[in-house]
Amino acid sequence: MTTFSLLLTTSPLASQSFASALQFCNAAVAAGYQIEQIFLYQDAIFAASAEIDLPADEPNLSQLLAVFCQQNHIPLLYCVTAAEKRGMLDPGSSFIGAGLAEFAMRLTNSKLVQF
Amino acid sequence: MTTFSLLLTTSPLASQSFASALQFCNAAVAAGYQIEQIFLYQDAIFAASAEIDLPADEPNLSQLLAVFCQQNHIPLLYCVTAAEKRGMLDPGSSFIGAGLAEFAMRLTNSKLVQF
Amino acid sequence: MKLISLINPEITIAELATLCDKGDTLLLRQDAVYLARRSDIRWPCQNVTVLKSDLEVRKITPTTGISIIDDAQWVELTASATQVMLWQ
Amino acid sequence: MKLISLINPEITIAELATLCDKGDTLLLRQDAVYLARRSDIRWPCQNVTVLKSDLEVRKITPTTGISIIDDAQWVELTASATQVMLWQ
Amino acid sequence: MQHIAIIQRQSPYNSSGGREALDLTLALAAVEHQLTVIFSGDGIYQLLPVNLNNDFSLKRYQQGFKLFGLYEIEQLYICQHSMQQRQIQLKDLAFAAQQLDAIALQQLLAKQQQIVCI
Amino acid sequence: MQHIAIIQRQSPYNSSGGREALDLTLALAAVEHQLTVIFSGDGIYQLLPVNLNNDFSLKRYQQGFKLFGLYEIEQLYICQHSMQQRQIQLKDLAFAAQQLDAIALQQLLAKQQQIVCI
Repeated sequence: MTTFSLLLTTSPLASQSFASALQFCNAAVAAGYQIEQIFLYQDAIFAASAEIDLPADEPNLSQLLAVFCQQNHIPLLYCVTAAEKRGMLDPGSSFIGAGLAEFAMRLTNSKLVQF
Repeated sequence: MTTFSLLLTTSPLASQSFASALQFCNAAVAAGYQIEQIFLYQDAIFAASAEIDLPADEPNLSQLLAVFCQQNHIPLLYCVTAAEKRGMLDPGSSFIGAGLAEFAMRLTNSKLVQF
Repeated sequence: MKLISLINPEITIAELATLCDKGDTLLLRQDAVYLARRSDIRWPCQNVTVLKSDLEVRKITPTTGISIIDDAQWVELTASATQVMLWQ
Repeated sequence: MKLISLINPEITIAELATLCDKGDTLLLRQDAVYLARRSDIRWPCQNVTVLKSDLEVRKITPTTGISIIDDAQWVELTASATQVMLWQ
Repeated sequence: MQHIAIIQRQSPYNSSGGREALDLTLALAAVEHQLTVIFSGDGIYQLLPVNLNNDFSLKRYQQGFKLFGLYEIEQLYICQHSMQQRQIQLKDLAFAAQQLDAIALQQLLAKQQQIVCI
Repeated sequence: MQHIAIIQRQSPYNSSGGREALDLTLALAAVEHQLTVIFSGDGIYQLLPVNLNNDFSLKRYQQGFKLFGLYEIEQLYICQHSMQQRQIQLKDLAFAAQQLDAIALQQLLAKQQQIVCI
């Protein structure tokens, strides 16, 4: 059965991409598929800090995604190189810093879906 | 003589906008113009945190802009509402958090240039 | 069969056409579902589908020839496609 | 005279044309200077200018009819325009 | 007090542009600037209906357009060319604004002191 | 090991896309994936010359294209349609790649296992 890798590249506030990725993951897990990784690249890395400090009335897609990944044991990774270029320090959230090499290796046995 | 207000909306890494704004400011100040404010809105607010922690080999436009504003006594403001929506806490940099109302009031006697 | 997702209503069909086969499937999602209203677009693929939830939140009725799929079908299409591509 | 800056080479001239007068000035800056190479674009304004520093870093020679301005002239144009607008 | 035009060019959920341009519009109107809002290009999709009853995890910020009256923002326009190109008619819109052709839009912009394009 | 195509669609300095797509390409090649890079749309502007001698405060990352050989990335292509539309000829490019028409591009993509579009 297919295993998916997800790649996100836009910031959680910018667009519907985080919501769509979560929607896809829910349906994929419900249908019995495995998810190898969710990898945040480019501006998507800002989700790692957005998880922590959003106002209460703001939809917190970063947090929803983090909770989903925790419950389903899915590695939720953000690219440390992309984060460095943006001056984002490890915010100590449930997102895990990883290199592009880790993304590349995890890709090997999975099918990439870009959001 | 005209006084300018500058509005930036994209993140410093995303595009050439910070570099262009700085280039415009340099030429404007050299020609004797006043700059009322530089206001960072939408993803441009990420400059406030990027100023501090970029790798040494990365062009630091946020810092260059901050130094320029300090030397020329130009208010360098970032929108606190836009920052909150993105989960960015005050990074304690030389960028000053301000509301959209402050931008709106400072606009009154100046000419807006968007970057 | 490539599965190509469109998420933006900006029309770049001419460029997209260079990259897609007649037999590929286009999936309109997110704000690209606004394109499902239009009858004047000459899609470069035979199969054009649109995601149900994205249609519903925007209260759109797709034009004839565009089929509607739900989340489960989206996952199946993705799993069965030979390549998956996001057009952005 | 409105001063309208283009910073992106994406062609949205038809939409831009609805917002700009013949007498306005278009300024090509940043990656929009790539458009200065092209002779096939029908600009919606009579005055089309391009920023010298952005041309030089991209090693571009503009087509005839497009004038080159430096930073000081950019500031003067901005100060003298009745409206300043960024097309993005 | 200045005459300021905000040009809304982004579709509603492909960027934060639409929502943050609205915030900006209201904030500028609140300090007595005279606002004009122009929906152009994919920005006109912001005026189409949004379903309030189903599951959707982004803010349906278009509800905020109802605040225009409260802020005395009455100059609301749509680019006719953009409407035609997208096969959208006035009756399709959930939030009404006046359609203008290119000449009327140019005249409108000529009356402004500031223009913001998002 | 997989066959992966990266489609470069952004102009060089209007977004971080070009630069970060390059980083991604090299990282994927470093762990033995077979990379194909396709420049399409405004992405072909990345292949035009950059002046290394004047003042410019962004990274001229296009120098990194020279690393393709080192990483054994030899499948470098340009969309012919995009070139023609932008009046760009092969002799204008600072970095060479092979022009392909629509049919050849489609055949190329059909051979891939993964496609990333930035």
